[in-house]
Amino acid sequence: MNAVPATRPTPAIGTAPATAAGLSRDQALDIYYYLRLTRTLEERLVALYRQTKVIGGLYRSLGQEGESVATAYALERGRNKDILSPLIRNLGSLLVMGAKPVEILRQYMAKANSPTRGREQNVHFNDLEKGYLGQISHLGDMIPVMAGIALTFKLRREPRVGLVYIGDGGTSTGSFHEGLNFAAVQRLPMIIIGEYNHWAYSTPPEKQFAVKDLAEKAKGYGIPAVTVDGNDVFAVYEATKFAAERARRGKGVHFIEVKTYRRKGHAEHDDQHYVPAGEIDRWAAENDPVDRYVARLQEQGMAAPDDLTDIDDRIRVEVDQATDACVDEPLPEGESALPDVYVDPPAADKLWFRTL
Amino acid sequence: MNAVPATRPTPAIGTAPATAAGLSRDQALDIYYYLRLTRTLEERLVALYRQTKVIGGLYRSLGQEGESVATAYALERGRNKDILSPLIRNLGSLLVMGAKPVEILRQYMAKANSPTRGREQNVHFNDLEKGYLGQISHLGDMIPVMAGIALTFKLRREPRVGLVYIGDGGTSTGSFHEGLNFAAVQRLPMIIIGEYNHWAYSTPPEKQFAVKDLAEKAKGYGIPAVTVDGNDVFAVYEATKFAAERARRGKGVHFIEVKTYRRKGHAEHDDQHYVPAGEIDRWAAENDPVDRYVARLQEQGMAAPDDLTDIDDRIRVEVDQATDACVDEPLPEGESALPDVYVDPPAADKLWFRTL
Amino acid sequence: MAPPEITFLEALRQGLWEEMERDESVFILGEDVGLYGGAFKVTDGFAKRFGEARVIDTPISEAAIVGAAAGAAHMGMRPVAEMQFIDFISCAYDMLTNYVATARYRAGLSTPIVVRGPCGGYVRGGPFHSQNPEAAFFHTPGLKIVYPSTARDAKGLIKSSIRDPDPVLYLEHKWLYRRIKEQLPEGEEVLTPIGEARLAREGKDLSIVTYGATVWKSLEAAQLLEKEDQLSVEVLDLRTLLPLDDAAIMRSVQKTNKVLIVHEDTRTGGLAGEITARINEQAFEFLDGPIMRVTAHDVPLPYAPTLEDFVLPQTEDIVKAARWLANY
Amino acid sequence: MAPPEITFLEALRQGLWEEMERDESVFILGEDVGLYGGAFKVTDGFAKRFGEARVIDTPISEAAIVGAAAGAAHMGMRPVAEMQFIDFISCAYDMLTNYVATARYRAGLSTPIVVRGPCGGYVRGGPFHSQNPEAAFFHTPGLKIVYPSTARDAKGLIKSSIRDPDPVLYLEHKWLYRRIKEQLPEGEEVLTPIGEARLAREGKDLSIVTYGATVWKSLEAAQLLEKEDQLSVEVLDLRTLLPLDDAAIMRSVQKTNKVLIVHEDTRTGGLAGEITARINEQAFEFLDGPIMRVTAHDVPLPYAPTLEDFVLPQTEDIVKAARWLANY
Ligand SMILES: Cc1ncc(C[n+]2csc(CCOP(=O)(O)OP(=O)(O)O)c2C)c(N)n1
Ligand SMILES: Cc1ncc(C[n+]2csc(CCOP(=O)(O)OP(=O)(O)O)c2C)c(N)n1
Ligand SMILES: [Mg+2]
Ligand SMILES: [Mg+2]
Repeated sequence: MNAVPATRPTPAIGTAPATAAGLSRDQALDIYYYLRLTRTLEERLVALYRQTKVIGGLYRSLGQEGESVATAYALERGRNKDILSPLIRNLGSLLVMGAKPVEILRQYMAKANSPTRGREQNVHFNDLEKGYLGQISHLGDMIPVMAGIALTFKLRREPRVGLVYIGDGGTSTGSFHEGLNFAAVQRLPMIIIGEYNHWAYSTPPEKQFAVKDLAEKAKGYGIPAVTVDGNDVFAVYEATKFAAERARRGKGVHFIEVKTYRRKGHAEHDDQHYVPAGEIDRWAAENDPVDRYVARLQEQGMAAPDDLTDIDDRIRVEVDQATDACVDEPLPEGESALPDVYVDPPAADKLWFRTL
Repeated sequence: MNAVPATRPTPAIGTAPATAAGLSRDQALDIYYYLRLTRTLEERLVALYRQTKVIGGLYRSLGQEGESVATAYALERGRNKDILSPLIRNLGSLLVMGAKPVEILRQYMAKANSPTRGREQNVHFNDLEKGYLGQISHLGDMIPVMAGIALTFKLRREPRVGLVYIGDGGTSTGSFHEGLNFAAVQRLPMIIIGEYNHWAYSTPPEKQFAVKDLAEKAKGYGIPAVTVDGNDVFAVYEATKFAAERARRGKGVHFIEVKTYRRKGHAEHDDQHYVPAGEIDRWAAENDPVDRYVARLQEQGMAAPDDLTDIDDRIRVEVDQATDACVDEPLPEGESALPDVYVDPPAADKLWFRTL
Repeated sequence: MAPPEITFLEALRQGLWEEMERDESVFILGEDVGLYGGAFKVTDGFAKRFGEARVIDTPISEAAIVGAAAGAAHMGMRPVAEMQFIDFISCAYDMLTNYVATARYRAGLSTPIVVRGPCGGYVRGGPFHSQNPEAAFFHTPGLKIVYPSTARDAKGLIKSSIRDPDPVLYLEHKWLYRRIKEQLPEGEEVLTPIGEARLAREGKDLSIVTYGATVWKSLEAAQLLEKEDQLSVEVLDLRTLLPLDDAAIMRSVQKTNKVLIVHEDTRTGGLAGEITARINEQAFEFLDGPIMRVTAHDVPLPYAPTLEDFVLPQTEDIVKAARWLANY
Repeated sequence: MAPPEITFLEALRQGLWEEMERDESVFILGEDVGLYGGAFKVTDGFAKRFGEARVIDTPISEAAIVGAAAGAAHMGMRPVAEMQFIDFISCAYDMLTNYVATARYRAGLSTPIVVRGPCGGYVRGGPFHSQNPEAAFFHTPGLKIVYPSTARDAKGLIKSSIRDPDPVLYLEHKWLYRRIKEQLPEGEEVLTPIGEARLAREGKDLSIVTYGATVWKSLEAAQLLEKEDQLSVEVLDLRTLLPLDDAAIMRSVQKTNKVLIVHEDTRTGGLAGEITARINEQAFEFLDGPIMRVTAHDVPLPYAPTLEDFVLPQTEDIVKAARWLANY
């Protein structure tokens, strides 16, 4: 039998490895900055949502910030380095790759100045030079697309890596299967982050698949997989770093399952009545990725409380400024809906009844 | 780790288990009949193809008759018993389930009297009472459809089983993934036969997936799997029997990989120039499922040479008679293309220019 | 006492419920349809009443949902498959057009499934939560497509769809879900025949042929035109898109001699083309002016309210277009 | 010496080959396109010349093929994805309509991919090896669709499609592959502009608007009508289906005042509807008769020759329809 070896042991949830993953103090604080920024920015979005300034739905990553930030932080960033494709709950990944809070706010409020000029929502936007490619709503589709990006790295012999997220629910899609299998056969420099956050909307894992761990799915593709404690920032960082280096050396696709928990509903409107009583509180009290990270930093003497409150303060100012900068900006002009369907013709026809 | 146990050992190709799988002498001869009928009928089709009597392509199962016949034979047959869905190379399965040679001939020649009245080709036809559901060309689609049939068995608490075939190539489709995962989660009474016949058109397994055995794919779905020597009729029969009984007892989906070899091209026009020299001859000489079956029957004293030649003769007559019965039958009337798109309206409009 | 007004959504829910009560072979499958009751709560309470075996939460696998429904339908079941948003039906496009729709024709298989889901815009859903998929499936012999615009038809058509011996795509506009209310008769079974259009408003100067949310926008326009322009505008609600009710369309054209086709879907390749062709073929001599279209612009539907409003047809657009055509 | 005649298929092959030579970023992916050279041998010899890295045999995964092409295109590559038969593009319907076609509009992404494959009937392929998928994708802003009918355009359009900055669906009719032959100029680059129809035959009594295999059947009909009825029939080969060349269509209508639209695809929801609507909107006053359609019947395409011949439009049908319209 050709079993796929798990290249790293599976830590039990809540037990962090003993090292600080080779991160410098600056880096460790940098990570803290992104964790806190993600959470603060989302809290701001909630406030704006309640003021009906957010258009459409609001999707939270509360409790999952750790895996988003850590996976992105393990990549090479900068102009034309690694590329990732975030899902709605990977706001943290996007921020790490260099997306600006004001861009996120504009996207959620559909401002004319938003990266997509009001055409698409929330994290559905790109900057391929900085290294992120927004998703479309159809789950699974980004796996083949990222395979195409990683294929380009391989064809051009560039030492770059593509990273793509998929939810526990998203792994049920045909696109996930086709894209991952193609990437595995081609031994592409690609990392899949399987986010086991216990829910797909209201659907629990046992109604989504018949294996216990997402990592088991990797066995059908002949690629190595590892299950890590997704709320342990260091563990996720290390696993991703390992997978990225492996991919960069031409060793192919790596699957990383992060066990975490979606503490908010699917979107803000979801009252989570289907969640067993106490489960959310337990995760919040015992297994919050930011709390755990802070505890680790302090344990290891990598940050004094002051360092962290300084960062918190900086972030508050930053988010305030970002909000002030865009909250009163206009929505796009209606007619700006017409251009750029194609390069040529440059704009869709304005229909006859609008010219009467 | 939640590894899926292989419920049966993997025999090396060419080594058959020692038992005769609990088959009676009559059953053993019955199986021989279907093996030989499949091969003879296909040879007749080749002759008709060369006479340009076959419309469109001709797809052979030469070298794979064993697994088709054995898997079907392990099911419960008769009115409203088990149901299977054959692929183009499962002519043998169809015959076992009760499809008549003359029906196959008519299908291939697109006769008015064919089961699909000339609307569809080769094995693309059904008799759900007898227990077979023809495929459509789009690979993978029959997996979810069979899941729906098995779901019905489960909902109605009927002790019936659905069996569906998929090629080594077909496992790469999104539909395969979605259907199998759904069936696994629902613990449906379903068997998947994964046909590892070394080719998907011209594509070898190593370009199709990055695992060695198809059975490894089952691990991602949390279902048991076994790899059997697909050219050993007894082994395939036993494995299917085991899986069917397990499914009937409510234990869910079972995946059976049959290792075999497609000795002819994808279709008759394919010259197989991509096949390594000698490979086909080697399989023909050393590992023909019919030859091996005959040897086993004789070894075990289950058949005298006369028994077999009697059957061969009977089949020759049968196939001759079937051919004579239909070869000169008319094609369907053009206008018979219109009815039965829906129940209501009963026929598509005849277009205006045809009434001028 | 008069029966209470119920919403479009509640009417749909009732129809589904009644069919589940009536016929044991009816069952529901889809994402989050069970305990959660569906993203829009169409199946709220169903799992409790009918059990999880008949209200099946599936993995996120639209092709499997439609394919499994087909398999069950072959065996005599009457599955109702929910797409969480109809936009995701694109993932089952192959299964629905190639497998399901052709099954009777190519192989004599009975496949009475209903695939239903929330569609349509005007709700700031962006490009992937606002689609109108009818054009993509309109080109599929073997499939039926219904698209109710009233609460009565929401109920009447879901019931007829479930009973229909062939596969039906049932489109429910989410802008209508809670906006449209109606009293439905009590103690009488509401069934809307598939294949029959509904004369939503009689008129004699001009016909508006439409369906879905734009029925309401067309009715609004008609009222306004009556008041401001003394124009008598007829509004035909197609209700069934496939097969089209040619007779009803031609009756209206022969009466008013001018036709405006209104749909929310984009212009190019939208249903208005086919309807235009049919009128042109069957009633050319009755036309006193070109058949004109009011549709969405040919772009993916953008997210910002200003953009969405610009792209989608509005009541005012219908008014202006009708005026132009009346003066032709 | 005159250049030799080459087939439609060979012209396509040459076009692909030249673009692979010209531009390193062009690569091919699909099922059996490598060593085997593709089911119809369009890429025969390519793997040998350009290497397996640029001629990639993929698993049977149409969504992955199109999705991976898109990802590579974002990075500056120019992928050409082959569907073994175009019928299997239905498995990539979501990826192509939702991901690829909207990419520029929604997110400013450049996605210059070509998806190509053998389409069309008249070859006894049955319901799943004969499809014409244009109608399903015609309703997709952001996608272009080309459909050559001559060897020259087979070459000219594949080259233009590869160079186009937007995604192009390139449809090649397998009935034309080896049936159509033409001399192509040597030493001159053959490029057919996307978006321009071709006047395949000039005439003044009646216009036939068509594309693909039925261009040839229409030309045959036109000849016959000239000979037997002294009718002067114009034949317009659309070549690009999306975006449509409205100007060329209207020019022809304004000249002949009568239009027959011919396509191999089924009637309902086929492209003829949209073309009819456009003519009706833009040239209503020029019409001396209804715009009529010659199309396939509204059924899945059956397999038996007698059935296929009945269902698909034939030269004789075009002749009869044109006669009827000329006498209108
Ligand atoms: C193909 C497809 N089907 C259905 C949906 C609707 N939908 C949006 S999010 C969601 C649940 C996703 O769950 P998961 O993948 O676990 O991600 P999570 O929300 O937990 O981050 C569903 C069903 C979709 N977006 N795409
Ligand atoms: C979705 C889909 N894509 C492509 C094809 C074209 N095709 C027909 S058979 C075949 C190879 C199938 O290989 P495999 O599944 O191994 O079955 P085998 O022919 O070996 O029995 C291909 C690519 C198809 N039928 N369906
Ligand atoms: Mg999840
Ligand atoms: Mg194979």
